[in-house]
Amino acid sequence: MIPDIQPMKPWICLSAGILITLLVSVIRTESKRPAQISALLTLAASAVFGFSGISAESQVLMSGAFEVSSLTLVSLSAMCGLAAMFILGTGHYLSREKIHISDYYHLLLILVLGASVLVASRNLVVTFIALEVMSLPAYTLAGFRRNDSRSNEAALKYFILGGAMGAVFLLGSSFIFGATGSLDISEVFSQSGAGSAGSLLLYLGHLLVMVSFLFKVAAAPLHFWKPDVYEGSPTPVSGLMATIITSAAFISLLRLIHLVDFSPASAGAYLDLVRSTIRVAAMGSLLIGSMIMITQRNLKRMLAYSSITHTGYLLLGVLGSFDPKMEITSVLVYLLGYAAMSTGVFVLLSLSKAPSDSGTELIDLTGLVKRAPFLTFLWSVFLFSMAGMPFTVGFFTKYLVFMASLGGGETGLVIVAALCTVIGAYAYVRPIALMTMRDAAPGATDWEPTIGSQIVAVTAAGFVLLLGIIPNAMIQYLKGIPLIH
Amino acid sequence: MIDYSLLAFFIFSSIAIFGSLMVVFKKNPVASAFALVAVFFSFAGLYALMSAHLVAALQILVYTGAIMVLFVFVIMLLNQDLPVEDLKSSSPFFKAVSGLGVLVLVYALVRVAILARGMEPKGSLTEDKIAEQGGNVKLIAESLFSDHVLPFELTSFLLLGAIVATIALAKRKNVAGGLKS
Amino acid sequence: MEISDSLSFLLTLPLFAMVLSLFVPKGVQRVYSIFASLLFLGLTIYEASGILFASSSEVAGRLAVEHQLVWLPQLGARLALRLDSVSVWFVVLNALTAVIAFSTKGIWYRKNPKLFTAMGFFLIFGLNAAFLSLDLVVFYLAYESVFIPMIFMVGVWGEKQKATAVFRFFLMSFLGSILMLVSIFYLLSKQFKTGIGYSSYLPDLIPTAGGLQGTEALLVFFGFFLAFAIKVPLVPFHAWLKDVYTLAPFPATIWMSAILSKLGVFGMIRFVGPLFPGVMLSVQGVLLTLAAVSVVYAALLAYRSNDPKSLLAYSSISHLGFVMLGVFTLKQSGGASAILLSVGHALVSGILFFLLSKIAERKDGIDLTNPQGLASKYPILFTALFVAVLASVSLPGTLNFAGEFLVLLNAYPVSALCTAIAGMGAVLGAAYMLKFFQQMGFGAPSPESDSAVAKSEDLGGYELILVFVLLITVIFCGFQTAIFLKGN
Amino acid sequence: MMTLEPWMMLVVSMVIFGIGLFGLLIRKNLLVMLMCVELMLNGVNLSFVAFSKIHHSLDGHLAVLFVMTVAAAESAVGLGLVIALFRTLRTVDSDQIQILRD
Amino acid sequence: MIISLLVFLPLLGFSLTAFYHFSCSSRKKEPTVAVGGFLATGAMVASFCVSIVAWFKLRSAGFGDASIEESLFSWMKVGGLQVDFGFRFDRLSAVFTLVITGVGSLIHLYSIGYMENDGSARYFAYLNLFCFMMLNLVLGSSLPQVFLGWEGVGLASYLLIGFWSQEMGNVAAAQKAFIMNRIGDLGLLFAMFLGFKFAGTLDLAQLSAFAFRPDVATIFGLLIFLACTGKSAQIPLFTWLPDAMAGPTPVSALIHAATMVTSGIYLLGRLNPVIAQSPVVMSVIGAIGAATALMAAITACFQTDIKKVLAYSTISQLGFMFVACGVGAAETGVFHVMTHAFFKALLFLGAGSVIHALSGTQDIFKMGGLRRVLPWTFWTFTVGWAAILGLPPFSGFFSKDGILHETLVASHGNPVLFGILAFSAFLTAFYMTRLYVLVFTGDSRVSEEAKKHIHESPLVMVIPLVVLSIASLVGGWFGAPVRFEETHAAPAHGVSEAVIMVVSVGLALAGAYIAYRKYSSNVRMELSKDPFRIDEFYLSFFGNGVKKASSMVGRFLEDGLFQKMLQASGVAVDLGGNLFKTVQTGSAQGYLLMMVLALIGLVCGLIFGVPGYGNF
Repeated sequence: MIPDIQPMKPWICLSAGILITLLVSVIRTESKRPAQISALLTLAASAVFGFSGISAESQVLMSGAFEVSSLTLVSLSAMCGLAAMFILGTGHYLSREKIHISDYYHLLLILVLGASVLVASRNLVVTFIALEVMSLPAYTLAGFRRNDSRSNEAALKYFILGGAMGAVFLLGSSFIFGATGSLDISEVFSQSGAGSAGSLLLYLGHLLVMVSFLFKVAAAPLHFWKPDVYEGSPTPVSGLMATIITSAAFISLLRLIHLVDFSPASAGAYLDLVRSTIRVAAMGSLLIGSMIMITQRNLKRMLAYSSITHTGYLLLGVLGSFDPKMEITSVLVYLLGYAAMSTGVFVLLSLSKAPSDSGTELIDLTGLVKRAPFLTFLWSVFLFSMAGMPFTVGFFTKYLVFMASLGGGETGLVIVAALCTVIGAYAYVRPIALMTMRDAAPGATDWEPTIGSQIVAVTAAGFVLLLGIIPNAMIQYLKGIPLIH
Repeated sequence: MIDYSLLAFFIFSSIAIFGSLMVVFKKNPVASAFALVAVFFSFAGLYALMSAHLVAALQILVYTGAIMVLFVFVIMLLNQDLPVEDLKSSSPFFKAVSGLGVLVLVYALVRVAILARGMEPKGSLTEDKIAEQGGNVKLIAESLFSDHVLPFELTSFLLLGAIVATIALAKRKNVAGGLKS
Repeated sequence: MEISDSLSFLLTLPLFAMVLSLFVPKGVQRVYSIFASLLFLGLTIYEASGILFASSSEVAGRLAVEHQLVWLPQLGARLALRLDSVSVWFVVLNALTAVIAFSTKGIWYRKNPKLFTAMGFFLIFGLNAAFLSLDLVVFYLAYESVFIPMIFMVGVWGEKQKATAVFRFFLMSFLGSILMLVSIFYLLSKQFKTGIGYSSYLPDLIPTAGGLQGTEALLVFFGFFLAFAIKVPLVPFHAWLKDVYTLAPFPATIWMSAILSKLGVFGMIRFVGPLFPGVMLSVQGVLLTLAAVSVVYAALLAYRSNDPKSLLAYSSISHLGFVMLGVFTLKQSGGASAILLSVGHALVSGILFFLLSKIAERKDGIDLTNPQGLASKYPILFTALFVAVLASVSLPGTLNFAGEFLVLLNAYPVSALCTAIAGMGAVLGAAYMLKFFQQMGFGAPSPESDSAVAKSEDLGGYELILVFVLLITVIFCGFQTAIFLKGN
Repeated sequence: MMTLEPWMMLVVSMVIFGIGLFGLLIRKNLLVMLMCVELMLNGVNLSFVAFSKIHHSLDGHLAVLFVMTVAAAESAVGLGLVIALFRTLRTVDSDQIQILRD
Repeated sequence: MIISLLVFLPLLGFSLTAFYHFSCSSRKKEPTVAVGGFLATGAMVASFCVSIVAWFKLRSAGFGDASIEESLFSWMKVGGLQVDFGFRFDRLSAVFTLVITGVGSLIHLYSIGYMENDGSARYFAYLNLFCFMMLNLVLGSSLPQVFLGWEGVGLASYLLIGFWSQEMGNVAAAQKAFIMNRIGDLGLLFAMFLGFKFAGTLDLAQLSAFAFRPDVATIFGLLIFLACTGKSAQIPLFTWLPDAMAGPTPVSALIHAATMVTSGIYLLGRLNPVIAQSPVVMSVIGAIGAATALMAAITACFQTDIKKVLAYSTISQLGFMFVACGVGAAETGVFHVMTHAFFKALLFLGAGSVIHALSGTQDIFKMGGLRRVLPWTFWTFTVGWAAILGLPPFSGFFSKDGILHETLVASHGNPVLFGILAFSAFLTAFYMTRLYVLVFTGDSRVSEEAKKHIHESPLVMVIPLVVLSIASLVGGWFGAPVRFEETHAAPAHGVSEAVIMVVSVGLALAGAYIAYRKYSSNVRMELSKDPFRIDEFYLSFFGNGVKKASSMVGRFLEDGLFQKMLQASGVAVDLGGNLFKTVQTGSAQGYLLMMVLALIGLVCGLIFGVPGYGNF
């Protein structure tokens, strides 16, 4: 029996592209250029296939393990697009750090493959494997600056904690398997609705699975790895983590949270537990992220805390997904918007010529308006967007998650989030102030805007501003996307 | 009358638990590695007790044959500089909290896990049926290439990624270019 | 009610001017911005003339212009612009303030003038959007977008040690506005639960807000109140103000005191009043007390200030206390009086800061501890300043008197005590404003007090005409209050 | 009369998982820490097989196969990372990797 | 539009003069006194002429309750309030209008001479502005318009007191006047609010016809009286007036003697029907008036500055007028306003002439024997002296005697008041004679420096003196043009007017004699002193009080609380951040432990938190 794999074209294209890229780089070992071009083409082709394949109806393939739907196709295309943007925008960085080798592209492509399959997976085993397909290249890429002990350290920390949490995920899966006799998400969902005797087993399994993904998205108190890993990793890799991995993990998290049918009355108490778990995680992420963020001097570390804060906001949207049921528009919009601004920020950050990669400090931004006015403008756009100022996509993303969360009755949490927005705003506006309002401090590093990076940053900025003024299309588009059917 | 399988279970599980403790508490990583081998073997026994023959075989092949060799290889590679005694460096408080936490966690996990005791089987593949349909290995193999072809293929990419990753990490020098190890 | 899409010109023109300013050569930025803002003022008055000079409230009500554009159907937000007898004053003031602010001279026209001009026009755009919008989400957007140019203006052209001031200003305003946003969202989600769907159009939200009870209503109200109270500011939400007024460049100070503070007044009248009439009534005593305390408290602080800018900054709080007293009478006549006083205060504080900038051009470092004797050197400048000071202490015959008088008259039946407290502020007002004027203007001019760089020209030319026209407006309107009060 | 039942296997598996976790927490040698991760995965594998047994299903066996593969790949990468670290820091002590912190 | 014309003529003069001033100064030319003086004086004279025409027009309408009303435009109209900008010219206003324009014209004329050295067109513009505002005050048809004039004259007074603004002392005096007046103004402001709240109108005619509740009438009356104490320099708000002598002398004559300070009497007269409703208010007015009269008279005896003596004298005389109002004889008070305007303006202008002649000397102990050098001044001053002493047939006699009489016979009359006033009259005679004798008779004590420049004043200054002395002489003969009631109630105490006449003239002569004996020879220098030290008390109590309050508020509330709170919030967030950071140790195993603990918490939450799972 040959399964109908026609709808899986984009993924197959991506897989084929990986192999071709490998081959190409083996053939021409002396240059990284072929791998780069091949990777770009692969990503472009997958994205095109992904976009063209989007249609209203969704189908489940591979014995129910794989979902091809607008959600997964949009995610795949977006991830391919993001990866391509990073490839285009950070080549100079790789060259400067002397890590511009073909392997980077292989690993990047495999990472994207893992992430896109993770999003589409409807089976816990597939989810686990996809998670590892995504994570192993991520660990490696984090340690890619092999001669820098920080990079090694980041990779190892990420690896150890990730490995442990992978085991926790598996443990949860096995509990779920024990409770329902199945690893298929739809099957588990329908079984859980029946209210079987093994509900505690199921719920514990569900909790463990949820916790492992809360780790991946770095929700407090599982966030500790993030600042260290971001700081130590090469800047583009931090960017990839903030965009692709976060997005994939979040979508998967949404799916896994709704793995259990909360509709029966017997599930009410457990729903409360899940909700308060997420509430605590959200509140912790917001408070810890924003409060530590303002004490940071290192830009990359600051952005790591910023991303923890954003996780908090995203969890607000997740909370909103319980009521009305599985309404995940706010999270999707947030992910898209956050990906756009993160891409911009990390690409810009990679332009720093600081002697040590993890050493770009706030002070290096001083007086940038005189040295590179256009760069300052781009920085300001992204930072304002992160702070949630009007006319940037950051405002609407916050708008939607606040609304979603309020719809779920989380008024107190929203107020905390609002306060954290204020605290965070300080952290985001401070770099802008340093760039525009101060003269360059002695010893501030230079920034070298390259053409590729500028194109990428301008694209991202355009995206941020355009969606900040007319978010209609985006909201409309992502509104129709179902989570589970 | 003694149920031999039960006896075997106790033996294997004792070895496994004792071996794991050895892994954790042996100061020398080489000793830990050998304890781990023992654990793996006893696990294979446990699998076999549950008539998971393929898994038992693979356990020995993959873990003992591949993974442990890798570990021992690396230990040997880095051997001359290995700090032999490293248990002291963790503070007693940290150890106590960890131990207590893990105890609580394991207790809770065990209490919940054994809830599965009285559960209705969800599937229909009893041992008889498996034997009827050609045995464990055949069924798994069939499933692997039909229902589970996606994870199977995905695993191939995982391995590919691991290879690339390991090469990229372990290469002697960064050479602008490609695979040159 | 007339539907007109000419209203959107009030938004697009500043944006257009902003874009255009990027292409204007640096040397002529001041001329360009003055010219453009004058043109915009003319157009605004033309656009508003129907309402502005309507003979009675009925006519004005008929003339209220409303314009709707679909914007975010999924979120229920739309561009609902409305020019009526409330917003028209603020829109005109906005254009007028821009003229005053752009007419200043200083470092902002030498260092990075394009950014300054662009930010100025963006500010006009944001303010107009806020004043015109009848949709709460759009209002919020506009309300918050106003921060951006303000931060840049203070940050880039402000004096030394501005960083803390900028952040305090930004964070405190942001704190208020974000809580307002939460309140808006809360209302929206309440509304959604009633099954109507989302609509942040003010008339659609009024029933929802009316349905709130007890503590819930109070908290939602507080979100709105805090935002506007910080913006105005009312004591005790004022702590950000002094530093930022003092350290900001003059145009930014003019903008802040003349029109940004009015954003709070406007919000209170336009949104808080209609949304929470019940809550306002139940906490009226507290509100009135806050307003009255603001008057006296800020007056005492102004009396203590030796820096002219910070003195005027505190005087601004004090006067806005009167405005808020009028708003909190919760009577239509009180509101109308408050608008009247707002206009007066905007004009007068604009003129005062403008003239102060002119003095600062002529003399480095004005300090009120020693008499400077400048009046005899620059008689015209100081005559104008004196008239502005008189208007500021609300001498009868000026617009400010009419406003303050009517506000107190309306507040008296509501709370005699608060009126009396606020009345004390009037006496203190005279004390500190006279100190302000006398120490700069009077006394024997010491020869070494002239800074070498300063030019010794008196006010003249365009600036004189501008100030003269503005002062005449203040006095003329002081007698022709019917323009503001028709039908109330 | 006591017979061998799958829940006993579950107890063993949880204990092994716990020991692995404990080792991961307290051991400072990175290589031993990797071994402890393997222990945890093995514990889970056992529970998969035990649940499989309970449910008369082979899905657990399949899961174990995949987990083994993943474990192999993971340990390969992990060891690679350890070697890379050893090259720069000349140590495999987890206490030595605390440069990145607040 | 005759009334509007007479009001707006000074405004026109103000505008023209101001325009002239600025057009000169922008062309870097000195504006001349002649042109400014001509413009301003012309406007005032024209206004005087118009007011005479208006007077006759009113007379032809019959005095009774007739009035000429003109409404120009609607000023304020909101929430039931309707204030029109308009004028009402009736008997009471007429007296004041004539005095303002008449005496005003003379003083304008006088100023041309007095200010020739350091004057400018600016000065005349201020004078015109003052007259405009004063006319608004007395002619305004509604209380807000009165208030416009009320604060407007305060403004003009401020400008003129501080006219020589190079001296910060003058500026301080001006500021003091303005602010003390502002305190009084608050009274008027709140009276308006009260009036509007209860009567629903602020029109003067309607308001004074309104029957208030007794308690409201009392508060209303007290508030109005508070305003009057400010403007008319009564206890407690009188201390600004002596300081106001820092301004040029013609200003003192016009504003601080003849017109502005009497506006309190105008207001009480205008609102008499309301005030009279409350006996409390009436007795307060009487008591304060009498106390002020006595206190100021005593203080005047210790002054050495010629203008200060006259200033305290003014305060004292204003006290007389208030007593008249307080006992219920406002018309007599108004009569005294008129006569006082004549003779006090005359006295001030005479003093100004003396100061002018002596190049600015104001100490009466540095004068003496000026009779021969300044004959015109001497003779006119003599008339003023006689008038203020109340010697028949000078004008002061009629009005002062009237007041003394009323204290006994009027409805709220009281013998105590009579006694105080009589003693004050005695003191008045004493200090005026002291002044007179020290300045004009005896030996000259003028400094050698001043002697060189000593000269009689020019014609423009002498003419007003002469005109005013004629007015002071004959002003009383016609009685008050305003006689609210031709007859009053029969004398309650049976004291005839003749007896009082004899008593008052006798006291005056006695006072004059004692002063003459004391000061005609062997003059010993005296130092000026203030026996009551109220000014110092105010300064230390209120002036420093406000300063202290301001600095306390600033230090403790603003800097200590609000700014600190702002800082503290930042510090708190920072502290929180640093607290959270302590967990971020960099140790992977530490992180793992935290995560495991969180996991345990969650599992416990599941097992114990979810009902039904606690005992699995």
